[in-house]
Amino acid sequence: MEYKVKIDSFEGPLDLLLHLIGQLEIDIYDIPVSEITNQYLLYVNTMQQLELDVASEYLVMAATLIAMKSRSLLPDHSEEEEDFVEEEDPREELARRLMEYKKYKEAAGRLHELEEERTKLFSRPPADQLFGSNEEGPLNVSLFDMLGAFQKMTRRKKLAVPPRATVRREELSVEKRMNLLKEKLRLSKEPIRFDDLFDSHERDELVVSFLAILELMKQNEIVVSQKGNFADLYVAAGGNQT
Amino acid sequence: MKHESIIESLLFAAGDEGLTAGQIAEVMELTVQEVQHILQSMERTFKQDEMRGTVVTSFGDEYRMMTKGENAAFIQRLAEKPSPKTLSQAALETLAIIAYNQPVTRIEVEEIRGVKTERPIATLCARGLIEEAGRADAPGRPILYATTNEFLDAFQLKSITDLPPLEESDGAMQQEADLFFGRFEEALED
Amino acid sequence: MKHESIIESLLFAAGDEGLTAGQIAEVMELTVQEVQHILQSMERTFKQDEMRGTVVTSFGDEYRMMTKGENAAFIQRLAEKPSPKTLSQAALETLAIIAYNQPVTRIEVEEIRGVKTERPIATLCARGLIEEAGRADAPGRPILYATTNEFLDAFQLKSITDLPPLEESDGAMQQEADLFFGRFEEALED
Repeated sequence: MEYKVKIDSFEGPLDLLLHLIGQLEIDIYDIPVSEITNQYLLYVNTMQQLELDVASEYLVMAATLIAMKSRSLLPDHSEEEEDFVEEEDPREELARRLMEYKKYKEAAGRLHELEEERTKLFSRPPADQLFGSNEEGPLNVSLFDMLGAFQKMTRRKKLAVPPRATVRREELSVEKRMNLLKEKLRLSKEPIRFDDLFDSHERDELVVSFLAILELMKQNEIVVSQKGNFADLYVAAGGNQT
Repeated sequence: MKHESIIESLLFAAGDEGLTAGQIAEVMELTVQEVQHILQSMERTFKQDEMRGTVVTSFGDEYRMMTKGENAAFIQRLAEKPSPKTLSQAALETLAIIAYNQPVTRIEVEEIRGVKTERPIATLCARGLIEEAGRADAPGRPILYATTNEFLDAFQLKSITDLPPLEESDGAMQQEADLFFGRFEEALED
Repeated sequence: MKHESIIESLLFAAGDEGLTAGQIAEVMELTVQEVQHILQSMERTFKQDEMRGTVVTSFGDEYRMMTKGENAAFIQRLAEKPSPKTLSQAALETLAIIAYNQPVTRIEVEEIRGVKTERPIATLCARGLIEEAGRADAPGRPILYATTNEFLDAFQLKSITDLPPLEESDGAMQQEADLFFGRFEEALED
């Protein structure tokens, strides 16, 4: 049998059943139990073979379907009785559940459309001058208020900040930095902690400073000392005093 | 009229915090009815005015100024971050069930969906779309959930009664069912 | 013309940061001259239009939307009215950012919110919901903020780990499902 599966995730056994019913082009109120059970079990077995975590709800539904199927296959020996003992067709109960679920699945789709529309509207943060000075009295807010406020903020659009007229930092050179470091160490009577030689945390500044220190060490312009493993490094002017 | 100008200034300043007609009325020394009337006319004129890039919208009892939907693409282009993720199917189904049946317990939601719904409920709470609304008068006193103002905002609804009507199964389908029934019997006999 | 509408949307959404004609031109695929021309005409028409409550003004090369000066008194009055909420939107946003990212500096909060956050932080400190929690290891050694026990009390949380997760974490599940149905299809084809 030619059978195309839509690659999709199902929201549970009811969703899977609705999908199968759609595939087989059958009616919810008239489910061919045998066919649907076979198809359903095929899915669930495949899920198990692939060692996917099959939610227990899928197995419960499988059991229900098997029970319905075996009942429908039993020889109908109660033809006379049927007139007065009107038993509910289990398929009706299943159809009712499927219809109920379908109703909300469709409503979810409409909510999604509204949600998409809403993402097209943007607001702006409240003006700073409106920021209340009268936030006094007993605190009467819940966690939900806080989360709601946070969501509101995430929907606001943060636009790219315009390029500010920034003062260009002087081009850094290792040589310049070496001179600055030497001057700094000369003025300091005591050795300076290695970390404190880096007065900027900008990436390129760090690199230049580090290269400058290495170069100074190589030239014996500075002495680096350490009291023990993992202790702070100290840098002092000296070494090459000639 | 000058009133529109003042209200626009107030709404602009309030930003996404929004204002109620009552707050505006107090500041302007007008009646709430007068303010509501002006706001309603502003909702219409802003929308229609092609030159304008903003609209006045309301949800719950709050009014807000927002950008026009048709200009969204341009704003997106300028935006630093992509839009926040929309809700998953599981979360949307759960939200729909809660919205139409509130207040409702988790168990009731699970009965309709046929699957565990702890995670979608946690997600919706975290998104501020639903909140706890007391306890059900049932064994174990389970938590009841209801939608929030944030829900109205996120789906652009003025109130819960603004929700699109739930479509009940229609008669046409029932007929179809009857038609199929006969064929099903035949099929079983094979 | 539609251009005005788009530019108004952009300026509105940009908030107090404003936009340069160059930024607008890029987004709208117009020349800077064309945009400047439209902006200049908007500066005039907004000012003259009695119905409008906002104006377009330029600071250096930045354009901004602002409320009309003549309505300032009403905004002032709105600011002085006691807010119906005990914590403003701004304070709640700030609190959420601190709660989920603590310890965190003011600059980091401002980066997320996109607006100055001095006053909300002062309010939250005054209310005892946040406190200073050391200094960041960054230039200027800025103050770090964290939530307090009072925060846990006020929001009825046992600990910070009790905060609901912000993100829907079902990405992994989705992948698993896709994988499954991919393989399922293969299995069927055999």
